[in-house]
Amino acid sequence: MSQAFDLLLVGLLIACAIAVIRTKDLLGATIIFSAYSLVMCLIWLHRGAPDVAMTEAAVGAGVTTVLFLVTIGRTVRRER
Amino acid sequence: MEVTDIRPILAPAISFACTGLVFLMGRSTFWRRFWSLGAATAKLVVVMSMLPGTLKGTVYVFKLLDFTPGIGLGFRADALGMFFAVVSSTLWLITTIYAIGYMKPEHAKVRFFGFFALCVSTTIGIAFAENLLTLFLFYETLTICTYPLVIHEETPEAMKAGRKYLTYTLIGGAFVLLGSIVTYQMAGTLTLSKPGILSLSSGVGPLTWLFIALVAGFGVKAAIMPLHGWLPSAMVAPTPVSALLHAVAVVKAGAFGLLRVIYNVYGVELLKNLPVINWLAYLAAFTILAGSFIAIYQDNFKRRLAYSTVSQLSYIILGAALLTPYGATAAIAHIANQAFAKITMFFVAGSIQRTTGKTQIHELAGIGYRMPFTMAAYTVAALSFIGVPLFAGFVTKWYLSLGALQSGQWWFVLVMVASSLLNAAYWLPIIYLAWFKAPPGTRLELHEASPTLLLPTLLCAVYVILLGLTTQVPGLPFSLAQAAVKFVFGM
Amino acid sequence: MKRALTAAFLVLVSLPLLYAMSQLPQHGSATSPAYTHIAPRYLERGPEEAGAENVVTDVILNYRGFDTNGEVTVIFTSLAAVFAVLLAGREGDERSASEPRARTTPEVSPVASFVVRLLSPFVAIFAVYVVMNGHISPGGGFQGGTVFGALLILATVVLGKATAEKLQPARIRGLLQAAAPLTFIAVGVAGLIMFGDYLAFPKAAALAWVRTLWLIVIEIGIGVGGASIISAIFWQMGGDR
Amino acid sequence: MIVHLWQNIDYVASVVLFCIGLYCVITKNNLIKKFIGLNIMETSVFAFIVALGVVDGGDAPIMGAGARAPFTNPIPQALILTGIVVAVSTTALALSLVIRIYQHCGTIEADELREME
Amino acid sequence: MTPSSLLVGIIVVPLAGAVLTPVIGGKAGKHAWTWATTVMVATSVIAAALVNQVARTGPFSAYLGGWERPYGIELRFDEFSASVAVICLLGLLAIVFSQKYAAKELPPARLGTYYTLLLLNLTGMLGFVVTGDLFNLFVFMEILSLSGYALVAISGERTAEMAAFKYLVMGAVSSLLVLFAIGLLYALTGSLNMADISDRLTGSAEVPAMLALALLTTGFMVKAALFPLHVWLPDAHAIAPSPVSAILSGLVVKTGLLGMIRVYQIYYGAKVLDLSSLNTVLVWLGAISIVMGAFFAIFQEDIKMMLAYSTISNIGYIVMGLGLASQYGIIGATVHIFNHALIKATLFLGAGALIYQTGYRNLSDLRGVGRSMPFTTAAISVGAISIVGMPPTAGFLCKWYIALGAVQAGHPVFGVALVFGALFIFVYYIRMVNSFYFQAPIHPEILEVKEAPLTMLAPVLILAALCLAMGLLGRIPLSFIEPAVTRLLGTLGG
Repeated sequence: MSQAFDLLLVGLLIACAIAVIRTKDLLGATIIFSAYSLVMCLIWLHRGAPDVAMTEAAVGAGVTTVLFLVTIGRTVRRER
Repeated sequence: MEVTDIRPILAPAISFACTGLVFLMGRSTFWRRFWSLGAATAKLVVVMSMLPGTLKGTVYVFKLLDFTPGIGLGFRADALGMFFAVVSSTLWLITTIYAIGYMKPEHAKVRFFGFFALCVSTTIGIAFAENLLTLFLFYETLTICTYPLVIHEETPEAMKAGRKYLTYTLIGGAFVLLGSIVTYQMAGTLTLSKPGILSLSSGVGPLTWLFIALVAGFGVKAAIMPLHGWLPSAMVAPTPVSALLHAVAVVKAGAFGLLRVIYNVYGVELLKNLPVINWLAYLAAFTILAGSFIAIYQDNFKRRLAYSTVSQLSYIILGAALLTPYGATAAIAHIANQAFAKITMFFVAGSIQRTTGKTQIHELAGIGYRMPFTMAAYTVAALSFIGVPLFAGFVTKWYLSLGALQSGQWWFVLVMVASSLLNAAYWLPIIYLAWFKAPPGTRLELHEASPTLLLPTLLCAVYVILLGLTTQVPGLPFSLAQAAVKFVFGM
Repeated sequence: MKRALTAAFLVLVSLPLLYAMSQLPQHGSATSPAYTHIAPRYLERGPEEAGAENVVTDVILNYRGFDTNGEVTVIFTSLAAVFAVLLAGREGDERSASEPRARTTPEVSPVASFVVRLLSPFVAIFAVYVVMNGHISPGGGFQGGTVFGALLILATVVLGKATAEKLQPARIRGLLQAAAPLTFIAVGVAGLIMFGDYLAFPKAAALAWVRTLWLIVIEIGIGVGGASIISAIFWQMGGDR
Repeated sequence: MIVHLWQNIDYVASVVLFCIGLYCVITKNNLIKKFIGLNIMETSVFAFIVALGVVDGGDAPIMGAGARAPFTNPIPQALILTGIVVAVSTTALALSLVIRIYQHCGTIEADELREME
Repeated sequence: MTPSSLLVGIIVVPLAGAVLTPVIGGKAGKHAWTWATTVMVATSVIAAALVNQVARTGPFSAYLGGWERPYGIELRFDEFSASVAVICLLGLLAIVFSQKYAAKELPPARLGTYYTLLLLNLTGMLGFVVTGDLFNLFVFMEILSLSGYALVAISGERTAEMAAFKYLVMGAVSSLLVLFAIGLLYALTGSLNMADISDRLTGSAEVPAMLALALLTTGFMVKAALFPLHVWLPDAHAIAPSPVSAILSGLVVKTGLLGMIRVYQIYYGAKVLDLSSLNTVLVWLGAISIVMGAFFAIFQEDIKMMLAYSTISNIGYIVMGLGLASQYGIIGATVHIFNHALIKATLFLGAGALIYQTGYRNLSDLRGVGRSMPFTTAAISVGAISIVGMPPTAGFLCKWYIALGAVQAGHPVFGVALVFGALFIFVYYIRMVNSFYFQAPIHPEILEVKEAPLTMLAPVLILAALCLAMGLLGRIPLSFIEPAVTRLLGTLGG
């Protein structure tokens, strides 16, 4: 059961990663990347690393995403 | 007998200090001249003061500091080194006087005299180098500090000559460096010693290749064909520089380096078993003849001198490559003989150029009437080169022939004879032109060079005669050469 | 073409990587060197000798405190770096001035504004909780600081920069931003003077409360520094417009 | 080997993510996208290191009432806490540069920037 | 002061200085220069004491937090760490040099940040060379890299920012490779202390150890800009402000090499792998670097661009020396790490002084500047002679040792490559010297330019004097480093 859950999460993670690089819309890519971070956060929580998970949620999914959003706001939204 | 003494380092240090003083105070003509002449005199005194001891067999040593664990910056005045030092410090003084006269109308005099002194400093450093690394150090420094002298004119032609000069000599330096590295790896030391650094090594292959590398390295400056290409083009430099380059510092540094390689790195005994030394002798013989041939076809006075230098330097190499005492005597003595004769020639060429503006040989018709003293000096030098007895050049040829016979390679005597003929073929026409071919229709007035140019010229000519007349007077280079030979061959 | 080549290259690279991974100790094994060498001591003796029940906190603030000292320096560096890149450059001045400022302050709905105002105290309390309880539960200075920084960012977006900046008086802003490294240095030097080693905590069993206190002091320092730096980076990058 | 890797699914995932990230960094033209790729690489390495500390059935290494062994290894977690902060610091600087480059050049596509040079 | 507290001080003092710079520096960094100088003077004193200590007693450690090896973080000061002396010296001189330079060339608002970042960068390097813990090494590497990227971009020029971004992307990837390798080594040994890893790596699985080695090498070689991983370097080093170029070229790229030495210490000691194939690769890449760097430098008009390419060449020397794995080779390489720092700093600071005074940076524009700025150009010439490896300057002994190392290792052909590579380098330095002294100026006003102000001239002259002194007194660093190299190779087991 646990193995299956692991697999599901890992599969989701890789799917997110591929989706991020395939999305031409930078805003969308950033949001998916944020989701990717949250999945990663779940995996770590599941692996008994709540400290790392919390940091990843706050920093990876939070601050990093905000910084990307700010940058996209000040530059361009679409990738050519 | 080795004695620790400060004088071997004092001699190069004096010229080095002179460089600094010239750069600092050289804007004033007086101080520039004062320091140049003062340092030259002081150095001559220091070097000469060691002479009696050296003749008695004393070796003055001074260890300055260790560069690396095991290899130091050391100075050692043995007979061979002293010989080179005496010649170059004598000629520095004479050339300085000449240069003061010659350079009057030139630009950038501070730079000129500064680097001039630096060159001489490094030359003495080469003469007194205690080990191969110190030798290399000064050898490379010499390359660098002659560069500003070669390109003194700053014309495109001069810059091109400077590039060529650097290309040749730096590649040569690289070979010397490689050779030093391999030598150190093979012998564990670089201290120049009597039986030779490598005398205990064996293995013909590496020794041969190493020898080729070292000969190529020093041979560039000694202008062995085919490594001579830089020398004729470096003629664009002002005449005192050409004189310094071709008579004293640069080319002789190469030749001296080769002597060190043959006598102190390999040692005579070891080389006798290496066939490659014979090839060096053949190459030298070829250079003697080929250099002379080319010289015949040069119309520019200084270029003819340059090719003559190429040819003459190989006398030294040939003498050393014979590996016999007589050959060695000839080789060492020729350092002085060629130096004094060639510098006389350059002084003459420079004086003519400064006084009349003429640089080509065909323009020299009747010059003997206008500048009789100068041309008299020229005649003395030319006769010396041709090898007429009573002149310095004869001594070399005589001993070289003896050396050739001593080693059983009699055909080198034929080379000597052929060389004399060739020398005659390119020196005598000038004498003829100068004295016997006054151009018709022009009145020739006496118009001699200024005293600062004439005096050194005549002084050198006197030396040429002196060197040819007397071979046994203590204190003159020849006796020193014999002392060096005794030392090298353990006689 | 470039993509195909890159992909092929990466597949090639990944094979040895995977092979090497297969040679590593089994994932999750309790007998791997990683689990049997240093970690046991931390797990067994951490809470008592290092001062926190959360062993991760023990490691980051005590056993390997110097790493964290470096870590807070990294984020301070990042702040300085962002300043170095974005502070008014010479010819950049007119450029940024001429940028349309119209879109800078979008209309914020009153609902959002109200929600933020309402939530702020709770978020702040949560942040403080995370900081203060880092030694017994997951979380700690940096996580709490980030949460607080997020609050500031939120406040900036919804209520404007002026409101948010009130929390960081200009006079001491420099000190606030440097709070984390400075706290570390202070504690470290105190340890050096009192116990002979930089970042040394008291070792005696009776002084357990001092150990815990020092941990909390460091956590607060990291929290304050983290929050100030994150909000400052956000402002500097122009998130306030 | 395949079976072994199957059991070490975390390691495999890290390698795959690492390659995806690197692919993004190399091939993507947009500077922001490049940097998202770099972030994916970073998290993949973090995932790998965190996976090193995992113990089967392990619990979070927080002692106190009710905690029971085995605990996961705290060291990799501590390292990754630092790593995450480093990553966000790098990202902040990179994005600042992107903003400035856009202000100067009006584009953030690598090939167009190269043409401007 | 005990040795261990000095060891802590060498990191903490500049760190405290750096974080306090924005506070003490005042508005627009008015006092930042004074403060940064003071901090670096203090740090230099500590560095001198440390080097003195290691010379007297050999390597020593500080255990942070009082946790003994391997439980805490260990700072380890061995002979290789003596590079702190060079770091402090160069840092101090670069900061002194910056006073006038930064005020003129940088946007005024960034002045305080500039000194903060410089100090942080130096802190990162000091930490990097004294730490004995692999992860701590990574942390300090990040401090110095981040501040390095920002310093490249600080002038605010468009090109500078683009160069910084390129540098950042490559640097970040290389950091990740290093972190990955740290993870692998941790998985194999369960430790992060370098000495402990070395002990425990013996007998562990070879393939992951090899992968870790490959990742570490690649990571550090990106930082060191070894060909073909050098692409970020020329732009970044040429466009950065000159004091920063001096630090980047003189010191920051060297951290990659010092990192490589640490890797060697781990792997030679562990005897888990035969490193000869790695060494062969490094020697070849080193040789290619020498030639490629020199080749590209020849075509540069911009003086700083030329200097940047010459750094690649010199990195090639050092990597070659390390890869030769012979006593002389490693000694030569290590000492060249120090000496090249001095030489390249002389050149970059000198070039900075020229640019500051004349406003030109192309060699042809700078023609004739030797007449108006004799001291600066003389110092640059000394640096040029030194970097070519002419005796009796600092560059020569290293060349001599590395070439000797090549012969000793049984690969004389690399010695030949090295010696002739140096000639190649000469070609472009002679161009520089020619344009200073021997060519008629294109811009006549260049003859009216004044000599650089004292705060710029003094550092340049001090460095040039050191280039000469290190050539004559080369014995001192060489014999200083020798025991460390003997130990390193001794662990190799013959």
